[in-house]
Amino acid sequence: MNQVKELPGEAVAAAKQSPSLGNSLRGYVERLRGGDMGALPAVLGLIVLCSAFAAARPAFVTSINFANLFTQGAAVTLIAMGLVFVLLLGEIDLSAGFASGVCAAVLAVALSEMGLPWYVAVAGAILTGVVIGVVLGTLVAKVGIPSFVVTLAAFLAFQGLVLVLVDEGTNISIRDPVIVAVANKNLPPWLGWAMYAGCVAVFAAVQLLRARNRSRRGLAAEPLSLIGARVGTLALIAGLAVYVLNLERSRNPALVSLTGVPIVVPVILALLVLWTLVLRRTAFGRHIYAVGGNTEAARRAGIAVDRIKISAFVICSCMAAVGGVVAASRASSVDPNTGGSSVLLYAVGAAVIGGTSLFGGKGRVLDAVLGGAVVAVIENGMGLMGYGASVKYLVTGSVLLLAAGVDALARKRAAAAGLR
Amino acid sequence: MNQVKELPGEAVAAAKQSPSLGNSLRGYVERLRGGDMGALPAVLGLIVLCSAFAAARPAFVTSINFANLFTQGAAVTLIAMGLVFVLLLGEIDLSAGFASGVCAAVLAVALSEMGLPWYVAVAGAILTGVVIGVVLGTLVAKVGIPSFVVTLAAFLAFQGLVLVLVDEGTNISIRDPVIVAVANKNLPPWLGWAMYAGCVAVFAAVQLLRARNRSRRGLAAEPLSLIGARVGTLALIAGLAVYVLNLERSRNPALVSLTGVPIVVPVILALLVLWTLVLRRTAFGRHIYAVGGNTEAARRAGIAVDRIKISAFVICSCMAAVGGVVAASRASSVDPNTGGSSVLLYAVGAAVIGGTSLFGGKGRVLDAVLGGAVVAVIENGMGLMGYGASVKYLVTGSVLLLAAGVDALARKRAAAAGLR
Amino acid sequence: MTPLLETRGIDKSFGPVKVLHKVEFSAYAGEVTALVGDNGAGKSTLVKCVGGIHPIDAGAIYFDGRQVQVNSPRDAGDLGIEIVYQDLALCDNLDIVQNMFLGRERRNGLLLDEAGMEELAERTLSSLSVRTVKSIRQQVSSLSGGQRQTVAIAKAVLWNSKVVILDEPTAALGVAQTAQVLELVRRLADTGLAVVLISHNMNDVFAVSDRIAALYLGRTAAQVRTADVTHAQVVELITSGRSGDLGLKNGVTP
Amino acid sequence: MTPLLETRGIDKSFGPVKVLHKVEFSAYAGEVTALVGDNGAGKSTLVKCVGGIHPIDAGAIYFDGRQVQVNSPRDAGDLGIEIVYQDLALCDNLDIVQNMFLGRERRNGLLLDEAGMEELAERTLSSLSVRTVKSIRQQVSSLSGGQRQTVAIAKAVLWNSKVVILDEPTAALGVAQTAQVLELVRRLADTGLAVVLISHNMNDVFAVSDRIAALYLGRTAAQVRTADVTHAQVVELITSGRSGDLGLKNGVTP
Amino acid sequence: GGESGQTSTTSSASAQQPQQSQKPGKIGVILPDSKSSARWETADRKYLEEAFKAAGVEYDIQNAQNDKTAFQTIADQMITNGATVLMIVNLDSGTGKTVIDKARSQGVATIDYDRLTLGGGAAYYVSFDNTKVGQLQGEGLVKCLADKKAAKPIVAYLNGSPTDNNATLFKNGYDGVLKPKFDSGEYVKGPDQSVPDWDNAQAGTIFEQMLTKEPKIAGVLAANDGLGNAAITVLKKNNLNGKVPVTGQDATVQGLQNILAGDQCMTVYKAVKKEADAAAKLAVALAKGEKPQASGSVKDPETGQDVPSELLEPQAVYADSVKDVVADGYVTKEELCAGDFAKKCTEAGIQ
Ligand SMILES: Nc1ncnc2c1ncn2[C@@H]1O[C@H](COP(=O)(O)OP(=O)(O)OP(=O)(O)O)[C@@H](O)[C@H]1O
Ligand SMILES: Nc1ncnc2c1ncn2[C@@H]1O[C@H](COP(=O)(O)OP(=O)(O)OP(=O)(O)O)[C@@H](O)[C@H]1O
Ligand SMILES: [Mg+2]
Ligand SMILES: [Mg+2]
Repeated sequence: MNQVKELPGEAVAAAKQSPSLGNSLRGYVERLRGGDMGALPAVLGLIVLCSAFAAARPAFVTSINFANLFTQGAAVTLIAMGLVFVLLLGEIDLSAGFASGVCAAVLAVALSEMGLPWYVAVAGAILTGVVIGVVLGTLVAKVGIPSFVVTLAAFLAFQGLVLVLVDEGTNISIRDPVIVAVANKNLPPWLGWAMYAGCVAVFAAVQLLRARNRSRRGLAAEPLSLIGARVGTLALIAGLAVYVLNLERSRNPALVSLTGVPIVVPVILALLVLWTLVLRRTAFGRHIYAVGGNTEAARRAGIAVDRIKISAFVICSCMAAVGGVVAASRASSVDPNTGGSSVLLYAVGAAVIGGTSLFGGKGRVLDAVLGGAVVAVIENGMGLMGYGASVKYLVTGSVLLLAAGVDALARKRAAAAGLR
Repeated sequence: MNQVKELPGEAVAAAKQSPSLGNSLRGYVERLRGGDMGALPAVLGLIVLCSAFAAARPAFVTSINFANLFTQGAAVTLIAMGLVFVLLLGEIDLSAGFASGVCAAVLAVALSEMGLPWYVAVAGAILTGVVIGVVLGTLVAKVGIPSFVVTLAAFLAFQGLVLVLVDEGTNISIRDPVIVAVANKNLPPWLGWAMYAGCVAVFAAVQLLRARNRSRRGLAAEPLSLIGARVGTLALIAGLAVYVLNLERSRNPALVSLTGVPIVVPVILALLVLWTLVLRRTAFGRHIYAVGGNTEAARRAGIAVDRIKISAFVICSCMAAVGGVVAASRASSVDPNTGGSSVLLYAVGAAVIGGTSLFGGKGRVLDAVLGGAVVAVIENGMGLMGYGASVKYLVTGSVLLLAAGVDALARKRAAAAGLR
Repeated sequence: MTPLLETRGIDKSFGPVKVLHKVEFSAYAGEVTALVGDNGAGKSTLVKCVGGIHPIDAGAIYFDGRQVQVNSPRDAGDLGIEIVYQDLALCDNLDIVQNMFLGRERRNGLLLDEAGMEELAERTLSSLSVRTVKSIRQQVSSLSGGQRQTVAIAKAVLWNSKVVILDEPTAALGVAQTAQVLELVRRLADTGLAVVLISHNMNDVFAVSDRIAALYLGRTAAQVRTADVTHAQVVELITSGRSGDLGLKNGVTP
Repeated sequence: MTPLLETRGIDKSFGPVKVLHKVEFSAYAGEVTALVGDNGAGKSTLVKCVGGIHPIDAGAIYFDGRQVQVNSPRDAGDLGIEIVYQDLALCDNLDIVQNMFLGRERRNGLLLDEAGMEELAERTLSSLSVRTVKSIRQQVSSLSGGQRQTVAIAKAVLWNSKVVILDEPTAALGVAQTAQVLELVRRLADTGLAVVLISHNMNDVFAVSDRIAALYLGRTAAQVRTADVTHAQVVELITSGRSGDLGLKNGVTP
Repeated sequence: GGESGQTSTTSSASAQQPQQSQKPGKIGVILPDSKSSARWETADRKYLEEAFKAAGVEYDIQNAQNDKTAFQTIADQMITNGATVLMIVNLDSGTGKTVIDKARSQGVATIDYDRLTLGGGAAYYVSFDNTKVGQLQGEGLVKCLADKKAAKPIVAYLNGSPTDNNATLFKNGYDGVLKPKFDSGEYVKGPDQSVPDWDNAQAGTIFEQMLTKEPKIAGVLAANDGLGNAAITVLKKNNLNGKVPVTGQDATVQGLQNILAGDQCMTVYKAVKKEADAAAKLAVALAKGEKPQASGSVKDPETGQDVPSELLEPQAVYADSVKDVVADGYVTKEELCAGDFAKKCTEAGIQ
């Protein structure tokens, strides 16, 4: 009766020892069941969507459609990536769509009316984005007008600005081969493979170095087997994608050969990696999360909240500029509708569907890409269904709800398991 | 040195005694300086706007323009009033604009195609609003999809629904005299005065009764002089408005006489009073604020959070239906654009300009009316300026920013004084 | 004597982390039961399980001898369980009176009886010797730490409940206010309620409690009568899970 | 001896409510100064004024004999003033390590030195005897009340500061953790820092402080050496603003 | 009812009096939007302003930006501002009628510009025939397909905005030409979709998906030049540009350039200046209190009444007639023949 046994301190102990692969996998499943779903719900929604469309229209799973998906979703995804920064702060940018229109118009005017070389024109467009971001950010952070109102005003003003730039409604063609190539041309197949190899190698190296560094300091590090599994999965999926995109997808191979990874894909990937690094691995990114999570705590920690806010708006507008350039490239023209109609709602929707919170403090750039994929798949699939205007709207709405519903139910199940 | 004096306990004491008029006024000024600005910033913004337009265009201050203002801003204001409920919860309803379109289309179909009497048609439109609200609310509260995504999907689906209802793009004329009168006709001048007298009397009676009740229970009550001042101010302003609206404003009085308070004015007033009562004086309203301020605290207090959320969406969609009826009346027709274009953004903007927070917990129905007035004044004033398309967008954006900036700076000054 | 409130074998995990292991706990009518334990022992989690905020993974809750399902704070309220949570849970955008009556507003027909609520709130608060609150129509966001805590306590004792659970109610209170709250706790128990008091202050615990339950790393270390143990023994139970004959043996309560 | 931190005649109002009246307060290097007062006396408000969170209406703040302007928390940090606020102010969406280094992240070139920060955080936390934290990569939203408080304290003592102000740091802490924090407070003062400790617990105050400053209804009631007063005198100062010769006379400190 | 009421403002001033003897009234013009087509802001506004300035009358031209509420607000404001003649391009007949009724009740004369307000009873109607525009597009596509000698070609429709009544009229026009050919099996009907808001970016995606689903599309009926250009961009990507004929409308610089490049088969040119001049003439006369005479009339299908009208003919433009548009001054040689297009312009005989 008096024999006291040592109490199990498993949890504490487990955190200390370097976990094995089995352990880690078990941990992952537990985390999933525990509610830390990461990207899984969005991916689930995406899979359900794709299966539905594939079942309805076999053309959906052709390699040409796969390639189309990327170019169709690129602009919205890029804008959504920038919006993540603003949303992380709990702010909103309603003007991102028309900001992309303004930047695209600047690009078009520089290219087609002033005859400047493409790199100057692109620089001009991005610079316009910076200026827009500084103005919006200052009004929100320094003057203290709610971002909804500032960007609603900008939403109106930028429509006027686009109209001024494109001369009250004319449609400016873009014929610069470099710009047009961005959204309409592909990488040569060998370059696709080379990039693939480079990316996988760098990813593996970074993972290994980090684990080495941590275990050298005696901190819990991931086991080699887990890193191997992760790198392997990435290599497999990416390899498959590159392979499919490198297949001949021309309707008429004799006439024209259409192969290779669309140029927008490495553009999106590079920006995804860049912004993910910024958010996850720099002090600036940390501060963005802090301001979004608890502005007062961030201020008390000595963070220059105003500067963080302005920077986020600058990043958002810059990404809008990039999105505008891609949109202009894809349409090979700029008109007063560029960046208008549904672009903004789709972009914010993409970020939110991916899991970014409108209240700030929660979200990742990857979310925007996943959400952008959902939006692109819906638009792409609906295009294949060939419905009339009214039915198309109705079905698009329902499909969006379906994808979001799968996601919400997955999260809800997890939340019921304990975490919220 | 040993003579200890009683310490001043003024503040506590002051709250106990019934304050005099002078006291109350001083308290109000202190409160203002202390940051509790109430409606003042929005009113300030409004005054600045009106002065600017009046200076630029004398026609702005004619009685016909004053009457126009009400009918022009009515629909957006009504939708904004409903949105306040959803915004108070920290949710958003992007579909409110098109929901009003759907309800208007139901009205039009019932009236013009099915030939039903106007009250049945209006009931049908409102019922449609209820159904929409229940569906949206359930998806948000029970399934747990973020409201942004649910209502974005609804935004798309409702566009389709309107198209179906109006038969793919035709537009349905409304010729029912009662419905058309709502936004296009005026009360007879005597009725305007009668309503005026009634309102002032009821207001005074309520104020007096409350003060009597409170002082009977020994609680701090407002002094008669303050109540008198308040009732007097209301009577003066409202009297002036009724007087101006009862002036002849026809351009051609021989041809047609145009006098009286527009019918939408009592409609808006009645709904303003109703919803203010609901928010301020019922348990339901209290719970709306609680859920918006701290959902977890509300849940722990035993409030049925889901039911509150669904109800808020129902109210929002019902008000959208009312707004849709007014819009249909004003246009005497319904087409696929009803409730589209800028209606939603203006409505949310109206609520936010008035001081409603997008994060929930803060806002009043009166805010929506004040914000709606700002939006209406801007639109009305810009219409008098006669700018070209692009300049108009630019100036509208800037003017909106100006109005919001006055408001923000007023609040900021107050916040610097201590309260936040 | 059946306990008024009893938990049997409650397990609770947050994702991969198991926080409560087969927790046994009872509170009796007319008595003050102190629940003690180290930081992170699981006291607040246990209370939240009883309050219907966290669903439990295993085990059962008994109320007055009957097994009950507590799936939401509403259920707990309907049973007559009133809780002051450690994280207070007040609505910052509402004023003191509004917070105190939240979820149980007094009405006059359809409308709220504001005057009645204000009167009652004022009376309750002054009995807790809060002298520095300027106005009970102040938003709770502008209150000091101790004032907030007093409002939360006042809110919980306003109702006719059968069980009152207070999670570290005096943590932020001043000397006089603490004395007042401890007196209130004793008074509530004496009127026949079951009162559960969570506290890190051993003096307070020994001053008012009839029984002491100790948690150690999510396990019930002991449930004893206050009269049967000493100060030092309880501290030992808290910090190491056992003390002589008392406490955990082989991970189970003897 | 010049005080390291001194406030002279600070006034502060929130709108119509005046919370601080000409408050005088000094803290000396190498000493622990206890700041006591009833709930709502204005202790936290005073600290927030010193920390640059609230602008002051009148009066001045002196640091090391020079008058300084503290307009933002950044300014306070630059002076070497580190504060643990009563309302903790942690970012719930960040984990423990991220919170501890917030605003002063360690870098490796452009990128964050995560491993370095994790190591240091672990060491600091374990010195505060927090044994139940499962992982220091846990989000602070999932921490217990005491664990949160420990994180906030650990965050403040991690830096090379000259003044450390702790607003009721042990309110939510267990017995062992409280002892650890009091020991830490003493240690900090002994290394030459000026430490300000706000607490309602007289035992703690008398255990570690060298001086005691008492606030009463927003006024400085007294500033005395701990050795010169008794327990009872301090309680009297807190509850009524005076005690014999000590305390407020005609509303001013003698 | 078309003429009733309008002239009641004429008062005693007789139509024959010299223009300067009495201060003429003010003319308000409401344009529909600036996004579906560039013409409203770049052409109509310019030509109307020129005409009004030449006549020395006060005027106020505004754009409703495809927003019905704004449309009504602007009308209110113009009347408030003292307009005596209101010239509107309605967004739909319902709002148009409300505006016209309100104007008439205040003694303001109205002109339907470009679009007839059904049941509205405006005093005059000046327009191109929108169904005719669609008809020209249909005929153009038939001609181009014949030139390509396509057998049983699949024809895709890229219609205008589903919420724009004009898009419906255009569609009626080209359906009238093409439907018999589908029915007879000469052509095959391909995908048929509307483009929300005439948005070119969405048009690109929509057409890309049409092509994915139906790779053998051999002709595209795009409702205007912008939509045409969106289709051409996608065709280019598949190296099908020039092989699949695409139609257009509005004779924009972009469309004309696409025609010169051989990527677009035709566009429809509407001599906006003629339309604007005709309308301005009527408006100026009304403002001066005269009662002008219209050359023809159109029957309002809803009321069955004749509305006095000036109707102008749209004109189909092919590669060989691009020069006519330049000669008309609708686009300048500088804009059209910039850069690479200089050579093509010379080939097309553009001076
Ligand atoms: N939502 C959650 N997710 C994960 N872990 C949690 C969560 N809530 C609590 N925990 C963990 O459960 C353990 C017990 O927490 P609890 O709040 O019950 O402690 P406590 O006994 O109340 O401590 P204290 O005296 O500090 O208030 C802690 O280790 C805490 O980190
Ligand atoms: N933002 C504010 N607006 C209005 N009043 C405030 C505000 N902040 C604090 N007060 C008031 O100022 C007084 C002092 O508050 P403070 O938080 O400084 O008290 P404290 O001494 O820290 O009390 P405690 O021991 O309870 O923490 C209180 O009466 C409080 O209600
Ligand atoms: Mg606890
Ligand atoms: Mg305090």
